[in-house]
Amino acid sequence: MTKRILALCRQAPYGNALAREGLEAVLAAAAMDQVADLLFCGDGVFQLLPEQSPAGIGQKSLQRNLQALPLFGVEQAYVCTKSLAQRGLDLEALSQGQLPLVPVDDSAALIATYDSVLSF
Amino acid sequence: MTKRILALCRQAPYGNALAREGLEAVLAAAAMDQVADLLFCGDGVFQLLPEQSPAGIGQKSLQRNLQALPLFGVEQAYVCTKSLAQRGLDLEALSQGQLPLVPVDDSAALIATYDSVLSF
Amino acid sequence: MSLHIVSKSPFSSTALSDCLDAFAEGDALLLIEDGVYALSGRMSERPAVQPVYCLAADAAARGLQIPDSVTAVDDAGWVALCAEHNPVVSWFK
Amino acid sequence: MSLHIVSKSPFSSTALSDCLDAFAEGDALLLIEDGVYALSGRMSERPAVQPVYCLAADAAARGLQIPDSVTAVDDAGWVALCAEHNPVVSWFK
Amino acid sequence: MKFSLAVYSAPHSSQAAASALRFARALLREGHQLYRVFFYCDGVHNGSSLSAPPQDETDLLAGWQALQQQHQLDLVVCIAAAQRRGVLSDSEASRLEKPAANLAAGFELAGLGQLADAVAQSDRLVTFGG
Amino acid sequence: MKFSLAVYSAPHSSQAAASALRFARALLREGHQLYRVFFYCDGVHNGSSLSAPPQDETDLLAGWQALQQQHQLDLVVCIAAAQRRGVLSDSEASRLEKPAANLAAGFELAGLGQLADAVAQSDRLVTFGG
Repeated sequence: MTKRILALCRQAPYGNALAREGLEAVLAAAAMDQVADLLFCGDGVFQLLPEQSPAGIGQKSLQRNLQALPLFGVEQAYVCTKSLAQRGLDLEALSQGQLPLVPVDDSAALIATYDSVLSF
Repeated sequence: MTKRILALCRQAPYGNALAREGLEAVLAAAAMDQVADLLFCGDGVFQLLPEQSPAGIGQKSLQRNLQALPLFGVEQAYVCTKSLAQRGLDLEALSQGQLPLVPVDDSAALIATYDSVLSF
Repeated sequence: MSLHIVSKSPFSSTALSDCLDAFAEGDALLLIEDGVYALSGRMSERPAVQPVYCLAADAAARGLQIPDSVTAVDDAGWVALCAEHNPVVSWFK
Repeated sequence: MSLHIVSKSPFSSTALSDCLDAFAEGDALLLIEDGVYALSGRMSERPAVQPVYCLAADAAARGLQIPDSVTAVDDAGWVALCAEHNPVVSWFK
Repeated sequence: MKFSLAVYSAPHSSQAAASALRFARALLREGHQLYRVFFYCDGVHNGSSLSAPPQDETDLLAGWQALQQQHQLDLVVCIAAAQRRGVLSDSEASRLEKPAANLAAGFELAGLGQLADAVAQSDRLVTFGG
Repeated sequence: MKFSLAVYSAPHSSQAAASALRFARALLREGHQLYRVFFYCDGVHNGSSLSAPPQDETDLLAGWQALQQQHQLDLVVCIAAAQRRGVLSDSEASRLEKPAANLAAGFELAGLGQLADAVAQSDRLVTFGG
């Protein structure tokens, strides 16, 4: 029986390593046929801003990791609408690329449907 | 010419090492005759709660470090009154011991009087 | 029903408020490490959710009293809460 | 006059609000690292203090536009701000 | 019940590393199984053989090693996170042409797949971070 | 003008370590002096010789070492913070009976007094943490 796994992504990219290492864990799990769903909430929604150019701070763009997700069977990602509203962001303003974003109003109900939650 | 140094202590004790390592830095500086003043603000005011008993979590009490300060020439410590109010705390409820606590309403004006500020 | 474990102070982190936004009827909240500062001052009087647990050792470490509205647990009780709930969701930043 | 350097997001840390509580007339604010998220959304329209600077590289890294009310600086400008102000106060948690 | 733990924090920097060890001890005492402890992010420093806390501070490394011996625990340090942070086994040190190795006895380096496997094989995953 | 830096964050965990290196380069480029960089708290990991970031990530250690050589920088790692976290010189490793040393060339271990001295001797102290 395959477990339903949720990766809860709450960190902004670049300031600390958790956003990057979280996505790397999700990619590694998917490569082993343990496909996790992703929920971006809190500052994690900033991972989805378009046109990130971190070369000037000596980092690689996280958007490459995000865009790699569909290649590993992650077909969509959930985004907490309350977190967007708190930050004055619209779902339409985010970078969708190959990864369709699904707005979630009730993250409690979503979380309750999973067997395991990985926090990043 | 001796510099006026302020240690800005903003971290709660025990959850991370910064509260402890900050006090150790202040003690080491004082031992070298570089006496710093201390300003407790934000969650740093929790360092001053009485009756801390961290043996159950495998840590030493930070209050020993605080009480050692006067032996090294640190005669008082400033406490941000706004931070206390945000946390529902009274200055009288804090642990004064050998280290008298001085309430500060205008931390901006206090900070402006120093040559150097060490953040912890 | 989920167990939400919060380990950061509500006065300097949004971990607790983010957690409460994701808290469903039937879930439980456990305060550990600096998360126990939610017991300080005003926040302790009317907990936003029920039930709320806290690690007794973390509250004692920090000199905090545990109000009647919150249930203190030891390490065995912590394990039991994790065994009784699923998923276990950690809020640590 | 102090230079206050804030490196954490105002949406998940109290670093910026704590800093603003300690901000005096004549001081300057520099946003770096995740501190530049203060430029996002509503907070950018009416800065609580003046002057506000931000590191251009950190804003570009995160895909943020710099509003007219905020002055972008490069690394040389960052050094100049530190040289022009004293003390330099870092707000990083 | 079968538990796995994910530990993201270094000892002596965050309390989370000490909390993880206490939780591991408690669940074993309560008769549960500990399938794996996966050390990730800054948690890889828990596997450093070189940490030397003062005598009057808790030695988490000794604590993990004692528990490992007693219960044959699977203490896995993420190899990619450990490389970035300078926690190397003998073979990694020679492969990367580094002057020394510092992975402590009782710990092993392995890939991120071991985290996914732990999630799949365990009834509960509890994360210690921050 | 004479600067000193205090660095509290490990590379590859927080951006602050990379920010400190960029700031150090910029201030030297602008003709200022860098009296000392003091690595404290998790910042001691900047002085680990064993970190091996992937080829396509920034190698902060190489960056600090190059700057040190070019400008004879004083890169001081706090000895107490480093012991707790497992960053040891040869002499510390043998004194503590540890199996290896990992303090990188260009860095030296010294006491917290060097932070106080840096504050006293410099026009500006800039802290990088979080």
